[in-house]
Amino acid sequence: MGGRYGGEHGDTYTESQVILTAVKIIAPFTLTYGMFMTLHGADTPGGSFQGGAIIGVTVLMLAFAFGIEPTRQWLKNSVIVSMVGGGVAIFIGVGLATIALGGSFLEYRLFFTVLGIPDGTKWGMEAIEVGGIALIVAGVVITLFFATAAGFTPARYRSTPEVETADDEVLSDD
Amino acid sequence: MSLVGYTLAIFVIVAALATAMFRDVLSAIIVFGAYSLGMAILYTLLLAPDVAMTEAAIGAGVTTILLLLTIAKTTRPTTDRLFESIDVPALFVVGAFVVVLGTQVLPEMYAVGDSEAPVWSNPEVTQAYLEQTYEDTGVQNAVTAVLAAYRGFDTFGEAVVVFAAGIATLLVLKREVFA
Amino acid sequence: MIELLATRYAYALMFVLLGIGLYMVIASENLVKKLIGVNLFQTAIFLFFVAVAYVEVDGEPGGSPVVPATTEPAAGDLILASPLPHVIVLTAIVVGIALTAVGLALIVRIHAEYGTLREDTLREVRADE
Amino acid sequence: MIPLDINELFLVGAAIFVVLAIAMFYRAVAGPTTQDRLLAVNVLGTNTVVILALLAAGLDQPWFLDVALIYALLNFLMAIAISKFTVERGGVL
Repeated sequence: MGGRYGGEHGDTYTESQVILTAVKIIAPFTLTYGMFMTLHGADTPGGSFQGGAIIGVTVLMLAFAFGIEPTRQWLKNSVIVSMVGGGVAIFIGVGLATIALGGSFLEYRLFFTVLGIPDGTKWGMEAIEVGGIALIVAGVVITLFFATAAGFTPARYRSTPEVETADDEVLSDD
Repeated sequence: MSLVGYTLAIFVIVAALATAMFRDVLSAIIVFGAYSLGMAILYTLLLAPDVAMTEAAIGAGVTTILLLLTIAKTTRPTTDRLFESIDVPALFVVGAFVVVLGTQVLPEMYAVGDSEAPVWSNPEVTQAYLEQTYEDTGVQNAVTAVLAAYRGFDTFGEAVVVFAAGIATLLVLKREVFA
Repeated sequence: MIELLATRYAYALMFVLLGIGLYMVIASENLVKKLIGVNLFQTAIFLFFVAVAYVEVDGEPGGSPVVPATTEPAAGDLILASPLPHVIVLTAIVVGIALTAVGLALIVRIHAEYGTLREDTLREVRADE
Repeated sequence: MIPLDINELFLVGAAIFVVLAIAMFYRAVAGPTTQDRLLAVNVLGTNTVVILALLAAGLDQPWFLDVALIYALLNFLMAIAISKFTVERGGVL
């Protein structure tokens, strides 16, 4: 079966000094630019979709340089899942909070009129942008990458049932 | 506008044709990356910075990588012919489609950038957003304002769709985690 | 005819790209290339939306949809591109990549089950079962 | 057609770079090996950055540079992805 189905059957990663060095230099800039774009999307072109995508792409870049398997272990599954799930939860939370304050879904100005937060509209939008969309997009980009990289292991190539149960134990640890 | 726009249109068409005609999938993916580059300049030229940025990050970066990963996971048929042979019935159907659109629909459209076009001149759509954005939300980028405030519910649905797509990918690959 | 193409070049380009994308979806034997065709079709639609939003006055392009920070309601004479189609395209691009990823996962699955990505071979294999 | 305005000169320069991009595309199509194609697309990416910078100057829209910046950063990613793939089939894994 070789290295054809999934990383567990053989990693074809080859280390390259050039790519490693270049990524070490470029990745901080990419991450910074992604975060700048996310946080600064209110007043200049750009926003959370772009920023989230660039943050996600940074992780892809690291994965190419250091190998996908090590990156996946470094960035734990729970981190990615909480990014995506947390983003959706924040989005729903802000929306329901405005309903609880007596308005309609995402009626931000209630943060000012009811709670008295100055610039409540802007803070509400920033919460959605940074806490919601950027996290979701970054998390989903990483998820799709890792899922596609892991590929599909057909049942006939899956090893004996012991490995299956071992997998399950690892899962329950997470 | 005009000179750059027309040459860019030629570039985009050439890139798209090359993508369609390459027999080798890897070459098609590489050329599709070039097509995406041209498309992003075109979006920038048409005053859509947010769209161009997203296309740059997603079209050129993520799509190419996902396609490459897929052919690494499956197979890349080797071939000695450079281009595909032309499928005449498909060409006929597509040609009819394009000719009908070009002769029947194109003359009915407003000119590109015409400020009389309804999307721009209608006072209840674009003008309202542009006039009220800063007053209502306190942000300067009208796209962000529409995205997060005026059409927030829409964006919420979209976010959930993306979330669901991530789950669907894991389900199709029968994986509970990514490893 | 020339005048029509000159003023509506973005729409003409969109129709040509729609045609090429459709051709790829119909004629390509390889499933990955079909999916690239779907992507190409998508970008043509995005081009349509962006071209609709574009605005110019006397051949001078307007601005990107970033309104200056003034509370003065002087927006009547702002010549800016319409933000609404941009938002629609923005979300559509991200949904598009998610769609592509699901399609690619299905392709990986099909290859694992049938060992081929060619449409004609796939049809034969399915007919034999 | 002699451009008198400096902005017009920038725009004509951008158009020339697009024409050069089409010329470079010949290598992407004809290039016998994948490496040729990869290199052609990489040059196209750099070309894109230059075109966007010229357009930013010519049309007086400084935010074009933001898009150019993203391309400068992400073009590299595309290049390493494809090159790692060609070094060894599935080498991206």
